[in-house]
Amino acid sequence: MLEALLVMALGAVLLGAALGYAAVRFRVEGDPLVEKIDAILPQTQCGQCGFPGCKPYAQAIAKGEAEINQCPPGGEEGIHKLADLLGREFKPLSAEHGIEKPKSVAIIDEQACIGCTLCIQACPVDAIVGAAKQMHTVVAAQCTGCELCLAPCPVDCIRMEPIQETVDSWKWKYPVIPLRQAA
Amino acid sequence: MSEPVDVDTRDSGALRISVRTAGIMLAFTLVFTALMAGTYKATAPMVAASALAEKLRLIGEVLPAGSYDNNLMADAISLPPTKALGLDDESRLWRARRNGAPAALVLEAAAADGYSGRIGLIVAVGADGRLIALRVTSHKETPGLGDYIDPKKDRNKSKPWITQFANLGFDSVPREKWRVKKDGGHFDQMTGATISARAVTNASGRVLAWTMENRERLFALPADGRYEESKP
Amino acid sequence: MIAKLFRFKGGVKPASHKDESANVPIRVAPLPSKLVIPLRQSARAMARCLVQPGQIVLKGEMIAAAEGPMCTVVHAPTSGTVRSIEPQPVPHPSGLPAPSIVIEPDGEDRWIDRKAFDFRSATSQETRNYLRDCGVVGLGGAGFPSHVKLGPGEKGIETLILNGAECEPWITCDDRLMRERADAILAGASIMRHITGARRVLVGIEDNKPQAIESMRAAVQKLGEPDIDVVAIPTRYPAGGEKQLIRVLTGIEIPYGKLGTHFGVQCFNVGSAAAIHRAIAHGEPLISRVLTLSGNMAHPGNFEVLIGTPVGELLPLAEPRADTNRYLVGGPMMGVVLQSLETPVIKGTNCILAGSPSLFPTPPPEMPCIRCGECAKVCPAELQPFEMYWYSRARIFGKAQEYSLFDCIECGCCSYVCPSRIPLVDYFRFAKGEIWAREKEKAAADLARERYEFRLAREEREKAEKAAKLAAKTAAGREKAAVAIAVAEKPATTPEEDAKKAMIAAALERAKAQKEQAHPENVSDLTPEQQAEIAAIENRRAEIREMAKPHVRQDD
Amino acid sequence: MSIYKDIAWNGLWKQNSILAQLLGLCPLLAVSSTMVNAVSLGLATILVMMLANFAISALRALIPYEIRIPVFVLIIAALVTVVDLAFNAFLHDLYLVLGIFIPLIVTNCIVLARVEAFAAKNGLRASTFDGLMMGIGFVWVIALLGAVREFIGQGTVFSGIEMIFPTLSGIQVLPESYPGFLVAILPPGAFFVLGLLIAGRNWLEARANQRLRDKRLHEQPPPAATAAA
Amino acid sequence: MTTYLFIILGAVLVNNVVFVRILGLCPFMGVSKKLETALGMGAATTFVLTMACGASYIIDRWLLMPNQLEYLRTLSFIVTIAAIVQLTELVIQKTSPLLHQVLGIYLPLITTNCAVLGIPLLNVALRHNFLESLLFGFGSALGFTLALILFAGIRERLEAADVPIHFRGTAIAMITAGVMSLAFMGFAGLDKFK
Amino acid sequence: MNNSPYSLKPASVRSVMLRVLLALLPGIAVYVWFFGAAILVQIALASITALIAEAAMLKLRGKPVAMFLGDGSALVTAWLIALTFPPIAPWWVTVVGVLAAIVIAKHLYGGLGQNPFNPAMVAFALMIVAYPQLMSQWPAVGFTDFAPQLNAIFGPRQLDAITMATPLDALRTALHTADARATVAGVLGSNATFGNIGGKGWEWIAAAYCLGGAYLLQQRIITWHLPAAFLGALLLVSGGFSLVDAERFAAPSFHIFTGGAMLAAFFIVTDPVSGATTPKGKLIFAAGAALLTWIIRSFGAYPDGIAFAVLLMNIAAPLIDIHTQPPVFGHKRQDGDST
Ligand SMILES: Cc1cc2nc3c(=O)[nH]c(=O)nc-3n(C[C@H](O)[C@H](O)[C@H](O)COP(=O)(O)O)c2cc1C
Ligand SMILES: Cc1cc2nc3c(=O)[nH]c(=O)nc-3n(C[C@H](O)[C@H](O)[C@H](O)COP(=O)(O)O)c2cc1C
Ligand SMILES: Cc1cc2nc3c(=O)[nH]c(=O)nc-3n(C[C@H](O)[C@H](O)[C@H](O)COP(=O)(O)O)c2cc1C
Ligand SMILES: Cc1cc2nc3c(=O)[nH]c(=O)nc-3n(C[C@H](O)[C@H](O)[C@H](O)CO)c2cc1C
Ligand code: SF4
Ligand code: SF4
Ligand code: SF4
Ligand code: SF4
Ligand code: FES
Repeated sequence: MLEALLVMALGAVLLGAALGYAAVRFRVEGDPLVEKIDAILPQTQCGQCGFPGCKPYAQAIAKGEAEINQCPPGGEEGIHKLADLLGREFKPLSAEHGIEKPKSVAIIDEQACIGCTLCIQACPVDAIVGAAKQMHTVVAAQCTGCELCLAPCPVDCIRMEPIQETVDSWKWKYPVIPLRQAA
Repeated sequence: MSEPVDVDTRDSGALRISVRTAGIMLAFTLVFTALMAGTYKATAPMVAASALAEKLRLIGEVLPAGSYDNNLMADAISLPPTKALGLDDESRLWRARRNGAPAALVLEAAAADGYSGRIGLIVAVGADGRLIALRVTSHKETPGLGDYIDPKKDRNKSKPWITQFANLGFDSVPREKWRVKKDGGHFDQMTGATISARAVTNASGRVLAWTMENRERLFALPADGRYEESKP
Repeated sequence: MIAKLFRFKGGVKPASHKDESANVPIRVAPLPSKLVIPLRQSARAMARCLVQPGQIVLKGEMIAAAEGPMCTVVHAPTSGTVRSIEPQPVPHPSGLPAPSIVIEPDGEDRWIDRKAFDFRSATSQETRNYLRDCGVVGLGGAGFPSHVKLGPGEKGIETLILNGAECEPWITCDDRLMRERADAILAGASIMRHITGARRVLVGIEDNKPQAIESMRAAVQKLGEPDIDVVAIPTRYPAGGEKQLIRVLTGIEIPYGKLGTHFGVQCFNVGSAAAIHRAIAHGEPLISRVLTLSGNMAHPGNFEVLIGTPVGELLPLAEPRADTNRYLVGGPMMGVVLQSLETPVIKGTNCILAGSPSLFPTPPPEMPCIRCGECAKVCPAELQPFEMYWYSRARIFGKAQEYSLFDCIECGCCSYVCPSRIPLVDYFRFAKGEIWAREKEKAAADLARERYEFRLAREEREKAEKAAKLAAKTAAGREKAAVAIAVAEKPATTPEEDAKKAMIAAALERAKAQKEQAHPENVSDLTPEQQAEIAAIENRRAEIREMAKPHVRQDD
Repeated sequence: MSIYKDIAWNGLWKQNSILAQLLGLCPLLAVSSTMVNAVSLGLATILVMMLANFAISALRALIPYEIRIPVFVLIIAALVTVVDLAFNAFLHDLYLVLGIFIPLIVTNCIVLARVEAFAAKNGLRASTFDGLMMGIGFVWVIALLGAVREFIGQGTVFSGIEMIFPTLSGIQVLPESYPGFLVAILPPGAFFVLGLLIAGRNWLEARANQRLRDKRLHEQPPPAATAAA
Repeated sequence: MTTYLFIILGAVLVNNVVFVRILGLCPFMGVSKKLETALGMGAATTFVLTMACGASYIIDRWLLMPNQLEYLRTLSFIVTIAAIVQLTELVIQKTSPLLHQVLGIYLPLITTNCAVLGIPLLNVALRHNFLESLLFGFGSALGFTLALILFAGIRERLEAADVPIHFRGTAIAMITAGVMSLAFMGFAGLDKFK
Repeated sequence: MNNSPYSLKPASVRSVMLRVLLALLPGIAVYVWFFGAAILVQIALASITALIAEAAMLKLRGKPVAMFLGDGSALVTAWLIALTFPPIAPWWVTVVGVLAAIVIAKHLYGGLGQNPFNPAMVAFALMIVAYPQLMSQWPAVGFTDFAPQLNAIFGPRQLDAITMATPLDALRTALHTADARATVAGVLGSNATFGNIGGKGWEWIAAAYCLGGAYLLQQRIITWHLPAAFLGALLLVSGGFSLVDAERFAAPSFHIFTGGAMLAAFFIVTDPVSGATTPKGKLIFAAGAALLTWIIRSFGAYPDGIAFAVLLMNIAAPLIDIHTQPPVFGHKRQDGDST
């Protein structure tokens, strides 16, 4: 019994000391994971995920506090990428947080706009230009389609329009209608 | 330049933390090792007893308990590695006596030529030169094919294959007939798995022959003695 | 000099079907009732329209100007009236309309003044600019601006290759052109040689066109320039592919992402050479081309057609048969289905094929790939199409790219031989499109992130500024405070980080400056009253922002 | 109460160590050739998991982060050795069958995984309960696996039960002439049957999910986008 | 010399840890989705397992056997292994954050890779000497790595296969592992020649 | 409507598979000559089972049954299973084997073209592990009586009279178990029924398979790489060892002309779906299969190692492919400067 204690005590002291030392010596700061997750998120900044923006959501995922299927603009594709990155299982988009919609941009009805600037303040990416009491316009190329400007508009003059396909943005479609999957 | 200072604080911190973690680790280790060692001490007799019981159970399978009256465990000798028995290691041999007279020998043996390697056996040979019984203690024969040599796996529960050796000696089955039928001998085998049967049969024949030859010397050795091959 | 021929791996030999249209001389197509000229004539860029509806234009008059280095000028193919400028169907697989100028010919075909261009006394840059102004783009199919291709590139051009291979079945326009206008082609080649300073010129022609080879050889003799060789190459699709032809004639393999000029070679279609000759020698911009009408037609042949002629008006010339169910623009291996008979001929249109169910049957449904490797055997790019297909089909594009998806030239050989009838090329086009779209999305996301972070920084700064303003109520004090706060916020950092931060800060400043510049555009012509009002609103806005902030924060 | 319901549901199904987390596979596959072996090992595992969760939850405040893993492992190992010795002393036949797998409970990933993921963060009662439920989750899967393999492999159930209850004996379900299907008892069979079990779970989950979705769709029209405050 | 070769070959192929000894399955299933991660995990395990075999031999021969403390084997081995793993983890975390992130939760779980304890215990049972122990550990780890990367190669391809929906992911991976272990049964009987 | 290309070469999966079946016919004919007509019963049994299983799985998975059933791939699998199993195996052994091949090895992976393992070889390995005895009982060569064979397949088995260990099995049993004095010559030479090359009968069957293989080569359904590498590697390794110790290692001619070697060389390692696909990969794949076959034949517990060897190489095939990708056009030599 005594030998047992002695032998184990010897081991314990050695290992404990080594580990304690290593833990300090090799400490790393920062978390590159958040950046990687953020790079996958679509940066729509819409808050549908339940966080105030893409970055906070990324932080929450990295900490394991959020599921990977809460970002509707990212869609299935985004979830696949997150699952790949994090080694988690893919799961379908959580319906609680919304559904995947075609990409849209905001359009301001220029007749109705009263120039209140509320939409400017709501837009997370400064995609609306104009000045007070002036008609406002959305810079379509910068609009992420987050819909955050819709609610604040007092005269409801902003609507979302799906982005039209042109010869430039056209893509070849998936070649065949896939055969029906087994249930 | 803050670099060197930084390293310094780190190192002294590391030392402190090392000591602390080592201390905690030590504490935990002592407590749990004590717990374990205590259990070990407490169960040791029972563990030893069950190991003994296991041995006795095996022996009991080949040698009926009522057929002897001495303490088998006390009346054992050790065997050196013996080719005839297929043994590469030291082993034990137990001697059963009845009213002081030799009754039987119980020994371990092996057949090296099983289908998938070594087949371990335990054999009891009566003082009259008959094989009382034998059992397979370990084997790697193909499950479902060659493993019928182990009565636990034998599908024929009423008369397992291995029981056909019981109470046979060279007087009833001559040495040259101590083979499987396929080789022109006396013993049955399972078609499709002759090799396993052949290995066991041949090994038992060798064991029997060896014991017949050495039986007097084996019984004569003092308890805890050591048998040495008598080479001319 | 007898050129040593090289081999390219892979390739297929579909039935050639050249005889149907090759034996009739080129005829000039009649003037159509309208001309539709897409503003995008050179594959890479859209020209800027210069005319207005109702305007009268002459034949060869510039109607759209070049924008940017990749663009070429667009000309009116005949004299007439501009009817409209509106989206019209164009020969594009999407079938989507694109902005075009519609001209109603007046039937007089009045030319503008035409003047030959003295390229011998001009610098090569000037000649190339002239070609751009003549709207010369490649007639081989891709429609790449020739003036760009004639530039010196990295290493200059040592070998000039004329592509007369015409490897696609059915098409014979280059064949006829070489038989009938070999002199013009060679004159063009000689001009190109002058521009680029190429040492030698090789003309590659598939050996199933003996008359064309004959005629070109004769013309070479006549021209009498040294180091021009007409080389007969084995007939195998896609020997006319630029990379394959260069490989066969010179042994050089041009990888994906590299241009011919990296290796000192450049390849032009024979038609392009003829067009260059026409532009230089006669001062005629590129407003017509020769194209083949063939397939399920009673009288197939080649026609000189004005750019912009609606296909529907051409077809009667060759009399499609009754069971024609669709038309293809281009050959059967690489062409696209014509979506509407209104679609005009553009500079890259080399063939209109009439298809019938028996000629080009709809393939049976696709079976799974059995990895038989046929496709890999015939792939001229030496790819493993089935691996690319395997991952493209499952939308695992990264893996598809690992198998060199982008090296695929979409020649269609793999689809041609696949026993499982898999439309492999379609999968590759799909995968490429998705990858590009994803890159675009990624760029958009990065932009959005940058703008969002900029906005956060600005809000932060504005808050700081406001605080500073409260403290020191002068404009100068405000500036300083902002800087001080910005500095105080940063902990000590390495010089490297500082540099980076400085760069970012500079970028943000620039962005801000741009934004501020943009602002006045919206508000430039305002009255002082209005401006005062704006200032007031700005203040109010700042206050609202302050008020709104806690709400936002509480949300999370 | 609902936290206990959660724990139970997680252990038994949702986070089931094997079907969902794929942990603890080695003993699972190696010892499940008969149902009796499987259940015995499972019971030993439950015991260890409860003890370990209990001990670590109790001591969690004392364990520094840097050496948590060695300490956890130390505690688990000590407990396992205790169980091992106990088996050896009191259930010797079974001990012979389960062989090296009792010491290997130490490295059964679930034990450490649960200790880290749950016991190190939760209270005594919840942790012990979690150990129990995770253990039961392990047991029912391993028992099912054992039963299927034994049945396919040799047409019996409960064979070997005499090792634990000498008065009972296994049941030959299929006729004696059933030739057996040896592969089922060998390692490949273990993988195959477990693969089928997991597919079965996927099927059940997918069905439940579909139902939930249908219900959601009926209940509330498309969820409105969360607007700014 | 040849005995050493046979030890390694035997451990890699004939008695492959994963397919024949059925050890180390959790990381085998968990870290085999991608070839890269599989390789990383294999390398880490190889390092740890070889070290563990060496360390456990020393502990066993110098500390436990002389003092008749065999019953402490499991305890002392596993604690040592845990410490080795944690040291490795800390070092990797510092030197190669990418690898660390990729190996994620599985690095600490090397401790609970049964093989890491099972192989040292087998070393004791097989009465290997120091060199043999090291080689056996190394060979077993190679066998593990081999199994892992072969499996990952197949899984990467399977990712794109039209597998029936309920079998996607782990279910078909299990079945694949089953066929693989069936294939490795072909080596049965070869260990006679060790 | 489809996209380009619009004209396609006439070819189909069905015609490929039918030609493979055609190529098997000579081998089957010779087989019947030496071992009796039982094999025809087995082929029929396997084919029917395969088609039923295939149809059922297609239906379950919601695929168009008629289109896929006609592709003939299930028949190729079925025939190969029948040809590799003993002709007098009980009917249920064949049926279970085919079911395992079609259901587990093929359709669980997504059906035609997606299976990473050779279905026929999965069936063989599974059944020989499960029923080693039934799977190694072959009728004696020349014993072609139909009635007892049929009885063996469908009825109560009375086999001793008609079975005989195959040359491989006999060799393995003698060399690697009891008898330390056994030699190759002793085993193969002592038994009058074993021919001089691969065992009487076996060598002719092998030759007929070789003929079928030549047809496949001529039809460009298989490339030379696989058979050449397989036979070449088998020749080399067995030749080398039998030179060193002819008493314990059989001659290369024996290895090539016995068991399933020739069938494997032309019909099994050539399975395009589960094998390596690059030219270099094919060489490695087939040579590896040959090497493993020889190792398992010479040292392993199972009499013929082809199924295991092929499965083992199937496992390695994805990695082999990844590491033997041929260079892409333009990325060969000159490409030092970028990407
Ligand atoms: C990163 C990634 C993204 C994917 N995205 C999609 C997707 O957006 N839509 C989809 O149907 N399948 C997607 N897949 C593929 C699916 O997992 C699955 O393989 C595919 O849907 C099967 O297609 P099938 O139903 O035509 O057989 C994706 C796979 C990966 C790895
Ligand atoms: C995979 C396999 C495993 C075998 N296992 C055994 C076995 O464990 N024991 C045995 O005696 N024969 C076994 N055999 C059978 C032997 O190879 C040999 O055929 C048989 O022992 C000869 O017996 P017979 O003469 O009664 O047919 C096995 C055969 C195979 C193919
Ligand atoms: C598969 C394939 C086949 C082609 N065949 C021809 C051809 O037969 N003749 C031709 O002039 N261009 C052909 N091209 C286009 C050439 O690659 C190249 O774009 C053209 O010769 C460049 O000349 P241009 O700029 O004058 O058009 C083909 C391209 C591809 C991808
Ligand atoms: C040349 C050739 C060889 C084949 N060999 C096999 C084989 O060995 N085993 C098999 O199950 N199928 C074989 N097939 C059929 C087919 O590829 C197989 O059913 C697929 O593996 C099923 O996806 C072969 C097909 C061809 C064309
Ligand atoms: S839902 Fe997606 S896009 Fe919207 S804020 Fe969250 S992460 Fe960003
Ligand atoms: S304009 Fe509206 S929809 Fe577009 S980004 Fe700004 S707030 Fe979002
Ligand atoms: S030709 Fe078709 S079936 Fe053959 S490998 Fe290529 S894609 Fe697959
Ligand atoms: S289309 Fe692409 S992949 Fe197919 S043969 Fe042509 S180059 Fe190769
Ligand atoms: S139980 Fe063995 S590795 Fe997890």
